[in-house]
Amino acid sequence: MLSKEQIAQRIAKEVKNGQYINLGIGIPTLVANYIPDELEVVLQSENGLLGIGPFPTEDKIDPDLINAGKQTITMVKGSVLFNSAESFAMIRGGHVHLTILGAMEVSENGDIANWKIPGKMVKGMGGAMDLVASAENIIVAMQHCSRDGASKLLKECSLPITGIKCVKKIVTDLAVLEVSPKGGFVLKERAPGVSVEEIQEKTEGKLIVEGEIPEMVF
Amino acid sequence: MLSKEQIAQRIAKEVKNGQYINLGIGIPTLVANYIPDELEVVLQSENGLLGIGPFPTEDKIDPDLINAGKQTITMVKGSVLFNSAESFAMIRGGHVHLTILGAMEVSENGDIANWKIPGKMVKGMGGAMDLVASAENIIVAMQHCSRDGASKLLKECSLPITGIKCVKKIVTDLAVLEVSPKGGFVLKERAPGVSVEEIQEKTEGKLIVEGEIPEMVF
Amino acid sequence: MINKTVKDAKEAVADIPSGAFLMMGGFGLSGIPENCISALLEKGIKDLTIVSNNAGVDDFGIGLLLKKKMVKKMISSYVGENAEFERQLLSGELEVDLIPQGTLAERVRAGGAGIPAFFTPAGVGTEVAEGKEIREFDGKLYLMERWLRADFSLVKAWKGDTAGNLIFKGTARNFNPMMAAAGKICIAEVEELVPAGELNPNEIHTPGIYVQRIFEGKNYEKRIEQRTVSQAKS
Amino acid sequence: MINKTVKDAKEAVADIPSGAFLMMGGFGLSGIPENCISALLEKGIKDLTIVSNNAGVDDFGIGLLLKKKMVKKMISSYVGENAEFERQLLSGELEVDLIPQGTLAERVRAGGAGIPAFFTPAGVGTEVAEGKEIREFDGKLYLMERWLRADFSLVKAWKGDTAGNLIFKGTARNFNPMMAAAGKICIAEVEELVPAGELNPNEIHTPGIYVQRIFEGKNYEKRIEQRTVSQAKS
Repeated sequence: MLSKEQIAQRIAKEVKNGQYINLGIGIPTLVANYIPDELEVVLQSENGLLGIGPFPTEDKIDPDLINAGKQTITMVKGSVLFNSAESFAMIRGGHVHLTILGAMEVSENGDIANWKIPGKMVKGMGGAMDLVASAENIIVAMQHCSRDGASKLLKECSLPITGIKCVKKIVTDLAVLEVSPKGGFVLKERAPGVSVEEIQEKTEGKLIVEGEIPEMVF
Repeated sequence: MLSKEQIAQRIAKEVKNGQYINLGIGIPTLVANYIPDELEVVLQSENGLLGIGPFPTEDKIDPDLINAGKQTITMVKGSVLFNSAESFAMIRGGHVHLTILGAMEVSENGDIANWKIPGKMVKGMGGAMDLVASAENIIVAMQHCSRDGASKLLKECSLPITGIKCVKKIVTDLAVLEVSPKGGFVLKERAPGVSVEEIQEKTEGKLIVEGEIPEMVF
Repeated sequence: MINKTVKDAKEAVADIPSGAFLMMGGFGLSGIPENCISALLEKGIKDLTIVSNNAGVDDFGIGLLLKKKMVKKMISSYVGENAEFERQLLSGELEVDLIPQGTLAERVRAGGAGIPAFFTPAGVGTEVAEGKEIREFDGKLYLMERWLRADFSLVKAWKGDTAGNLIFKGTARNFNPMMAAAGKICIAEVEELVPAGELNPNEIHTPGIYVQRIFEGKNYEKRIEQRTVSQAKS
Repeated sequence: MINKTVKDAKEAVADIPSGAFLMMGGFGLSGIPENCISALLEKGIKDLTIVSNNAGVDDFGIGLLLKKKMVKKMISSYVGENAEFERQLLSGELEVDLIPQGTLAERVRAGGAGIPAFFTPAGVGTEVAEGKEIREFDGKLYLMERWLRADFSLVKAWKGDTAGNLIFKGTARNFNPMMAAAGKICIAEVEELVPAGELNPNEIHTPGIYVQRIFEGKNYEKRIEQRTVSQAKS
């Protein structure tokens, strides 16, 4: 099973040179730590910044400089600041190439649910609905099962969804999976020591296993 | 009969303190010269400036600073520059209070035509269609009749129109007229030495004359 | 140049009545109109509708207005970390319209720009789409969304001049510029108010035409929600 | 930071084919991509569709492309003072879509912002409305207008950095920022190209995300259409 850091590390391998990337709150934020230095990429913060840098040292903290998770941040060289309408113009207009975000559930046709549990939890969708409706490539980072052991890779989402037919790839603590355009989760890689059978067992939606499934190497 | 300068001078009396104003090309541009100094108003140039100043002296000419008529200009203190989408956001959003523009024809219900003579002249509508569809107050500055003597205040416009039911007031070389919400040109003032009969004769659309019509004083 | 200066927050918000439809700039606690919020708290009006991306935290920002039960309805994209907001929402005390963040930004922008409706892909196939017109353009589905406009918009800038021109700082810009334009009356509070002519016309984020009142605010707390630091490298 | 630098105009426009759909920034002759226009003239491609507010004058700007019969169609708001444009238009040699200036700016903005359609009051009741959906919102009539997007957009800025961030000067900004965002490939020519990090992130008008290629232009003529002066007061 992968740790959160390893999920982030695995997702970082999906990043391509020259990409503009939006990282969601949680595991996705960690991805930044694993992007190889030789790649030139730019991280977007939907509250109005292109070029997120590392967290500031204590003496550099600026309350007027935060990311979408409200964390204090810094800017890299070549950064640019803008307003929220411009920020989502970038997102909606397809200028952000890659969105990495967390999810409560993903369905086998690529639907995603991550903003609401009716009657229990309403955190709001924030920018997630815009991101999943717009980016050309959407990768989900999440645990394969919920805390009570239920699969989060489903035939259909049971929770209110955030977007339809949008997720392209999922990296969980157990596996890397792609959503087939025809429906179904195509198993691409196994976490070290995790069997295809275990992944099958913990995947409620249709799992497509073709040929030998390689184990991830870290 | 009023000169072009006098038409501009008369229109300047319509300007109120605190207004943001868009002046069209031609006579409307001259209005700026007659706005009393004690009024604080801001002139908008739809190519991206609030705060048009006087024409520059020879040594201050800047090719990157022009008005919508492509004339070199200057900026007053407190000016701001912006792009064309923002400029028309201001106009369309009703933030510009007063638009003064020229016309080829105005109809008695307030339609205006000023951008095209089919088969003969196509200069394009520029920003005029946006302006007349948006501003709360639209004043037309024009000659009462065309060069061949035909009335430009008509029952219905014969030329392709720029906007419908939008003109509130017209200042010509002969008269000041308001467009009645019920249709018709309400005669408000006569140019010095011009009779109601002459105005009647040169107005093809319905002219409404109520009570004594005062003569303009300059 | 037109002078928009008022004395302080109290004077600026004096005519905001109970039941008003307000917009407030800010993302989290960054770029919120602290002085105006304090002045509203003192006025103690109620039944406010507030458009704001977030609703502050329990004891700061809009959270203070919620706690005092001054708010009838919130139009936001994220409840986030505000427990009182979530409690009032789940109990039904507070009406809440949750809107995708980009849709919220664009609806406010449309309000200022005189665009009564537009199409966006955000929310297609979700409960956000309920009751909305759906239309296909070039093979993709979109929702029709309406503009948002307010009686008063309360924004916070870094620098401003007496003509109402505003410059924001860092990510405190966020929703402020669009809201400035979408309020019938826009009240801008700034950290530093300068005479018209001192700001570079080419560096202004919000043209003064959108701002009806401006004042220099006091005692900005600028509270940080998530203080995250990295260790200094030696 | 991603480096977008190319050598010169020739390299920047090398892959623009005949029949391409282009956008070009500028208002009158102010803020036009002079170097790219010259490079296109040398390439001698044809059947171009060009979105540009104006079409230059007879012997400068887009006027040069018209004269050389490289343009199949113009999408503009104002023919104005270009006699060759007006002649080709009236004779039917050139297809021309005349669009209200604000609608043009907003359609281009919508293209960059992923908004496939929106409503505007400009043109209601006129021939611009022909064939378009008309709808009433809050008692006023509006037209539905579609986005505009281009294969290539050619823009001109004052300063730019290697990451593609742009700052414009004066009223030479005009349509350039929206067009930068609405081109699949945006080519930016700048008067001064600096390394990423030298521009203040708070003063940038066009974020580099929209720009795919950037180069420092040469020999800007910046021709003035209407030289108007007032006498110096002594």
